[in-house]
Amino acid sequence: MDLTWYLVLSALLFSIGAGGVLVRRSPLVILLCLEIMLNSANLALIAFSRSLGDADGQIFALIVMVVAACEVVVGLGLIVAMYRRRLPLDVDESRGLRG
Amino acid sequence: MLSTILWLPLAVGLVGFMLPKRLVGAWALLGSVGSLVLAIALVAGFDGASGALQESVSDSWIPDLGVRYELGVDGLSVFMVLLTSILWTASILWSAFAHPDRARNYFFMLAVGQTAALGAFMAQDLLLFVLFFDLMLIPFYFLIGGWGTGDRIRATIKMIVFTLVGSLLMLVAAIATAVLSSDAAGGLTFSLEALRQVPLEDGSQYWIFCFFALAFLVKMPAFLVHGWMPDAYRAAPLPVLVLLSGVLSKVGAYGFLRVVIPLFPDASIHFQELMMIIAVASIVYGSIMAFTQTNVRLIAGYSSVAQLGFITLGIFSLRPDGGDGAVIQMFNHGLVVAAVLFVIAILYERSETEDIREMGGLAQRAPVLAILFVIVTMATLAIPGSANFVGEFFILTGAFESKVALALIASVGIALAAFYALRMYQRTMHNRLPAGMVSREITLREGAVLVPLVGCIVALAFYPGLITTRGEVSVERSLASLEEPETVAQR
Amino acid sequence: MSATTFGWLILAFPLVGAIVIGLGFRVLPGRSAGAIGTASIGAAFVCSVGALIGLLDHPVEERQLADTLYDYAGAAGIPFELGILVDPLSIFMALVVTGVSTMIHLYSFAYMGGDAGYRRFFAYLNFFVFSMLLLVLAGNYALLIVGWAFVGYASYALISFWYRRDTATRAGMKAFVINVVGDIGLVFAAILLIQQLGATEYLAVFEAAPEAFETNEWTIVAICLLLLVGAFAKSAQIPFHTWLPDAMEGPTPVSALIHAATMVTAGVYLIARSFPLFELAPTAADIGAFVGLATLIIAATIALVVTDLKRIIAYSTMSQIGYMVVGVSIGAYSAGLFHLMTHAFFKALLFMAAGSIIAAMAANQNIDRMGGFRKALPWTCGLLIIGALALSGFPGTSGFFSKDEILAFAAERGGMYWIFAIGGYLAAILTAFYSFRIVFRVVYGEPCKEAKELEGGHLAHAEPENPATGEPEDTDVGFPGPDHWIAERAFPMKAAMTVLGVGALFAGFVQVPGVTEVITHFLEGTFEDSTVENSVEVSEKVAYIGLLVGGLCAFLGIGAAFYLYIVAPGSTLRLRDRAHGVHDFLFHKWYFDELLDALVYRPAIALGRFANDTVERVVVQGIVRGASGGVGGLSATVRTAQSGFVRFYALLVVAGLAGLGAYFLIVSG
Amino acid sequence: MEQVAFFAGAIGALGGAVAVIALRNPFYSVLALVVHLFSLAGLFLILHAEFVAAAQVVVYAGGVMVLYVFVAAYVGGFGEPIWDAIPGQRLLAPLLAGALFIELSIAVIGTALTSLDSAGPTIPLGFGSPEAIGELMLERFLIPFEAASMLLLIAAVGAVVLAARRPPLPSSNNGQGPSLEDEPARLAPATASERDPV
Repeated sequence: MDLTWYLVLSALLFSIGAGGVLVRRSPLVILLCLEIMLNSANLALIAFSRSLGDADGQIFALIVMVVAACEVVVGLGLIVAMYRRRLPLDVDESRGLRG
Repeated sequence: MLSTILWLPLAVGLVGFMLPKRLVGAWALLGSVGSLVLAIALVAGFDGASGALQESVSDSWIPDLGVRYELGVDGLSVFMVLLTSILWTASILWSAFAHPDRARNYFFMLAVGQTAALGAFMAQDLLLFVLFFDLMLIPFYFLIGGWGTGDRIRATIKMIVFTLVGSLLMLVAAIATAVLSSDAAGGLTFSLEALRQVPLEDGSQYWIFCFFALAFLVKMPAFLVHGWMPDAYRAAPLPVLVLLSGVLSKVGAYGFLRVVIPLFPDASIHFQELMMIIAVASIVYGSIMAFTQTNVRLIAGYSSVAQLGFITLGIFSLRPDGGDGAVIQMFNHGLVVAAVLFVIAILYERSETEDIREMGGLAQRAPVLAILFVIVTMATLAIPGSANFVGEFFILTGAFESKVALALIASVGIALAAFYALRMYQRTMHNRLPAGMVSREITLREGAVLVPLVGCIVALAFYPGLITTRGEVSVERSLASLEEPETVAQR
Repeated sequence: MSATTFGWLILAFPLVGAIVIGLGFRVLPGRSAGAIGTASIGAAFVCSVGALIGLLDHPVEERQLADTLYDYAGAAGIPFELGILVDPLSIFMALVVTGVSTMIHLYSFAYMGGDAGYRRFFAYLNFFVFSMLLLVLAGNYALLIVGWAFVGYASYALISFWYRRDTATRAGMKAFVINVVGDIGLVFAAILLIQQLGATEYLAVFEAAPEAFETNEWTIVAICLLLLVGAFAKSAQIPFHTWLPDAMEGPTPVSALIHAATMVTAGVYLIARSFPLFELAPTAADIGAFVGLATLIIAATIALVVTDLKRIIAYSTMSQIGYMVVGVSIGAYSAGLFHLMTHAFFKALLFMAAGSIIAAMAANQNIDRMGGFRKALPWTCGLLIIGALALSGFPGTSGFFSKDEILAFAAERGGMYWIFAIGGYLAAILTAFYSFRIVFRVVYGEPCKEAKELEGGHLAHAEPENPATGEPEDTDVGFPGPDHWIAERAFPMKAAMTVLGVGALFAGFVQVPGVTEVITHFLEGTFEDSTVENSVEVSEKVAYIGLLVGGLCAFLGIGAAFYLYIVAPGSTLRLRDRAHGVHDFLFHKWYFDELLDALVYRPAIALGRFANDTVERVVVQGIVRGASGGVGGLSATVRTAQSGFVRFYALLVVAGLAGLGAYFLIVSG
Repeated sequence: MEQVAFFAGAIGALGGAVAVIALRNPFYSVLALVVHLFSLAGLFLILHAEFVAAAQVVVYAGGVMVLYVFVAAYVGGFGEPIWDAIPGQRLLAPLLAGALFIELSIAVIGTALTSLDSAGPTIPLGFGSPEAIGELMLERFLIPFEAASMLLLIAAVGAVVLAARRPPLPSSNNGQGPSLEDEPARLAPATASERDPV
C-alpha cells in the first residue's frame, strides 16, 4: 500500500476530530474527539515508521498514547468534579475566561 | 563573578520558598549580605584607571537573533551595582524585622527585583538590558499591589500602564536598532559594543531616541510623565519604595549613559536642548511641588523628580564633567533618598501620620534620630562638603558650559531644595510636640538600617573622588561616539 | 613644625572637639563638655600662634604656603582638592577667630550652664569654629565653599538651638535659605573660574587671572559679582540682610560669636582674599563698596529705633560690616581687616554684656523695660560702656583707629571715593548715638524692677516664655534652661569679658597712623601685589584730619544721646510722635522683609499652588488619564474577542493553523 | 489482500470517527470510538507495528475506553441543544476542518513525499515486535520512557485530587492579581474598581 493513503486517511481523521471539537458541546465528546486527533497522529507516525523502516516512530506513538491516557484521566477527573458540583456539563456554560 | 552576583539573589529567593516562614527573612538577609560582600569585592577589584568593561562575561544565548548573554561593568555601572546591593540589603533588613505576611513571596519578589536591577546595570547586550529592564517591573507590581497601603491597586495600575507603555516602545526601538543596523554590522546583533560601531541614519536615530528617552524618562520619572509617581509613592510599602526610588529611578538615567548616548549620538546632539529643558523643568517643577506638599512621602517623591532632573541635566550636557557628576549623583541620590524614606518610616511609627502639619518636636527625646536625620537632610539639599554637592557641582559645571541659561535656572532648584528639605526636617523634628505624639529614640533595629546608610553618606562625603575618578574615564568613553558622526558622514 | 602642619592642627582641634562632644553627649558629666570645647578652641589658638611664628620665619615674599592633604574629588577637568593656604591673611583671620572664639567658649561655659542642651551647644559651637577655620584656611575656592556652607549650617543649628521655639526655628531656616542663595553665587563664581582658568586654587587663579582677563571684561566682572552675592548673603549686606536680626533668636553667645565676631565677617574676608580679581574688575568692586555704604547707613538708621537689645547690636553689626566691605572694596584691605579685628573684640564684648543684662532681666530683651543697672551690674555695665565707646569710635579706643583708617583711605583715594568718607562719617554719628542710646537706657536712669531686685541680691526670675511672642514655655531641652547667669556671679564670663574689654580698648594701638603699622606690615605678605592699596599712600595729614573728624563725630553722637536721654528724658517720645512717618519706616526696617516676602516668598508659594492645582491636576493627571484611557480603549477592543467560549478559542486555533498551512503552501508552491 | 485489509480498516476508522461526532448520546459516541480504535489497531498491524497495535487494543480499547464508559454512564446523557450559542461556529467549524484536510492532503500528495519509496523498504524480521520495541525503549529511549511513566503517575494523582469528594471551595477567586499564596482568608471579594480599573 502506498504511504500516501495512510497519510491522507490520517489527515481526514484529524480534520474530523478537529471539526468535532469545534462543534460538540459536551466535554466528554470533546475528549473523544481529541482522542481521534491523537490517534490520527499516531497513524501517521506509524506509517512513517514503516516507510522509513525505523522503529523510532512506533516509540513516538507509544509515548503519544501515554500522554493521551494522562489527558483522558485528568479530563475525566474534571468532568466528574464538574458533575459533583452540579455544574452543567456544557463547555459553553463555563465562561470564566471571558474578558 | 558578575554572573554570581547577578543570580545569587534569585537563587536565594528560590531556596527561601523551602524554608519555614520564620527563617525566610533571615535567609534573605543572609543572601543579600552575601551579594553585598561580592559587590564590595567587585568595587575593590575594579581598575579605576581603565574605562573599558571589566569582569566581562560573554556567552551565546539566542544565536539566531544575535542575542548574547553579555555582562560587564565599567565606571558607570560598578557603583550602581554596589548601590543596588546596599539598598537591597537595607530594605531586606528592614523587612526582615517587620515580618511581612506571605513572607516567602515577599522576599522572593524582592530577590527577583534585585536580580533584574543588577542585570539591567550589568547587561552589555541591548536585548538583555531591555529584558532586565522590563523584568524589574514585575516584582514591583506585586510588591506594591500585594503589600502596599491605601489605594494600592490604582497606584499599581497607573505605574504599570505608564512604565509598560515606555517599556514596549523601548522594546520596539531596541529591535529596530538591531534590525536597521544589521546590514552594516554584518548580521543581526544586539551587542552594545557592536552597535555603537555602526551608527544609524539620522532619521532612524531620531525616532528610536524618542522611544528610548520616553521609557527612561517615565522610569525616572521626569516632569510631565511623572503622573504615576504620587500614587505609587503613597501606596508602596516603605522598604519597597526605597528600592523604587533609590535604584529603579536610576536605571532610567543609567540607560541614557549606557545606551542612548553611545548608540544614538546624532540624536543626542539633536535633542540635547529638549532634554536639558525637560531636565530643568523637572528640577524646577519637582522643587516647587516638594515645597508645597505636606505629605512626607510626596516631598521625598518630588524631590526625587528634581534630583533626577539634575542627573539628566548632567548627562545631556554631553560633557565629561556633567556626565561624571551624573554618575556620582546617581549613587548619592540613591543612598540619600533611601535614608530619607527610612526616616519617614521611623517618623510614621512615632506619629502615625505622614502629614508634616501634624508632626513636630520629635527631636526632644530622640537626639540621635535628630542627628541622623539632619545629616540626611543636609545631604539631600547638597550642602557643600557632601558628596551630593560634588555631584551637583560637576553637573552644574557641565550644564553651565553647554547651556548657561539653563544652568542658572537649575540653580533655583538648589535654593528651593534647601527650603523643602529643611522644612521637612524642621516640621517633624523641631517646634512643639503636638498632643498624642510620642518622641521616642531610635530603636536598635531602626538604627541597624539607618546608621549604616548614614555612615555611607558621611564616608562618601570625605572622599567623593572614589566615584568621580572612576566614573570619569567611562563617561568619556560613553561620550566618545559623539565625535564620530562626522567620519561616518564622510564614509 | 612647619606653618602648614600648624594649619592642619588648627583645623583638627575644633573638629575633634566637636566629634568628641557630639559622640559623648550621653556620657560627658556636668560641664565637662564646655571644658573640652573651650580647651580645643584654646589649643587651636595656640596652633594659630604657632603658625604665625612659623610664617614669620619666612621672608615676606615667601609667606604663602599651600599644602594639600588629598585629592578630594577632582575629575573630568574639575580640580577639587583638600588643600589649605597658610598666608598672613588666613593666619590673621585664624588668630581673630580662634582668639575671640576661645573667649566666647569661656563665656558660654558659664552662661549656658543652666541649659538642658549644654553638650549639644558645645558640639555645635566647636563645629562652627571648625567650619569657620576651614573657610579661612581653605586653599581653593571649592573648599572655601565647603567651609562657607558649613558655617551656614552651624549658624542654622545654633540659631535654632532652642528648637521647640517656632520663632527660633523659623529664623534659622531664613538664615539658612538666604545663605544658600549666597552659596549658589559662589558656586557659579567657581564654575566660571574653572571654565575660564581651569583652576580654583587661589595662588593659581591669582597668577593666571591678570593674563586671562582684560580689566573689566564681562567674565571677570561676573565672577566678582557672583562672589559678592556670596559675600553679601553671609555678611548680611543689603538686600540679603534680613536674616541677621532674626538670627538673634539664638543664644546670646551665638550672637556674639557667629553674628558679630566671625561668620558675618566672612564676606569681608572673601573680598580681601579675592583682591586680585576685584582689582581686575573695578566695576564690581565699586558696586560692592556702594552696597556696603548703603548697608552701613540703612542699618545704622534702623538701629536708632529698634527696641530689642540684641537686635540693636545686630543692626550695628550690619552697619560695621558695611564699613569693612567699603574698606576692602575700595582697596583698603589691611584697614578693612583691622576693623574686622577690632570689631570682633568690641562687638563680642557688647553681646556678652547684653547677655549678662538679659540674664538679669530674666530673658527679657526689650530696652524699654530696662534701666538703671549701673549699681546692680557694675562690672557688666563698665564693660558695656567700654564696648559702646569702641563702637562709637571714641578717641583712643580700638574702633577709633580702625574705622578712621578706612575712611581716611577713601578720602585719600579721592574722586568718587569721597562719597564713602562722607557717608562713613555721617553714619559714625548715628553709630555713636545708638550705642549710647543703649548705654543711657540700660545703665543709667531709674532702676527697673529687676535691677532693684538684683541690688537686693536676688536675681530676677520669671516664668519661662518666648520673649518675642509671650508663649509659655518649659525649661526642658529645646527651650532655654531655668537658670540665668550674670557676669558678676560667674567668673568665666567675667574673665572672658575682661579680656575682650582690654582688646576693645587697646587693640587700636597696634596700628596708629604715623606710629605703628603692625597689621599692614604683617598682611603685606598677602597684599604685596595689590595695585590699588599700594598706589594709595595715606598721608599723615589726611590720617590725622580723619581721626579728628572721627572723634568729633563720636562726641557729636554721644552728646546727642546724652541730651535726649539724660538731660531731657522723654524728648525722644515727642520726636517719635512728630516724625512718626520716619519712625514707622525705620521701625519696619525699611520694609525689606515685606519686600522680600512680596517678591520672592509669595510668588514661590503662588507658583507652588499653581503647580499643585493646575499643572499637576490638569496636565499631568491628564496625561495619566490619556495613557490609561488609550490602553483601556485598546484593551476593550481586544477584549471583545475574549468571549469565554472555549470552543471559539479552539476555532481560532484551528483557523490559525489553517491560515498558517495555507501560507506555507503558498510560499513553498 | 493488503489493500482489502487497508480499506476495511480505513472505513472502520472513518466510520467510527464520524459516528463519534455525529451521535447525540455520549454513550454511543464512546462505543463508536471503540470501533474506531479497533480499526486503527488493524491498520497498525498492516504496518508491521504489532506491539503498538496490541497496546492500542489493550490500553485504549481495553483500559481507557472502560473509563469512558463508566464516566459516561455516571454523568448520564446531556441533551445538546441544536442551536449554537456562538454565531457562525456551526458554519465555520466544518469549513475550517475541510480546509485543514485539503491543505494537509495537498501537502502529502503534492510535495516532498514522492521521493520516498512508496511501498517502504524491506524491513528486518521482528520489526515492531515487542522485543524490538522493548529494546528500543529500555536502551535508546529510556529517559522518555521514565518521563512518561512519571507523567502517568502525576496524572493519576491529579485525577484523584480533582475528582475526590471535598467540601466546596468558596466559589470565586476571580483573579486578584497579587495574591499568590493560597490563603483564602485574604481573598476578599474583589471590588468593581479592582477588577476593572482602567
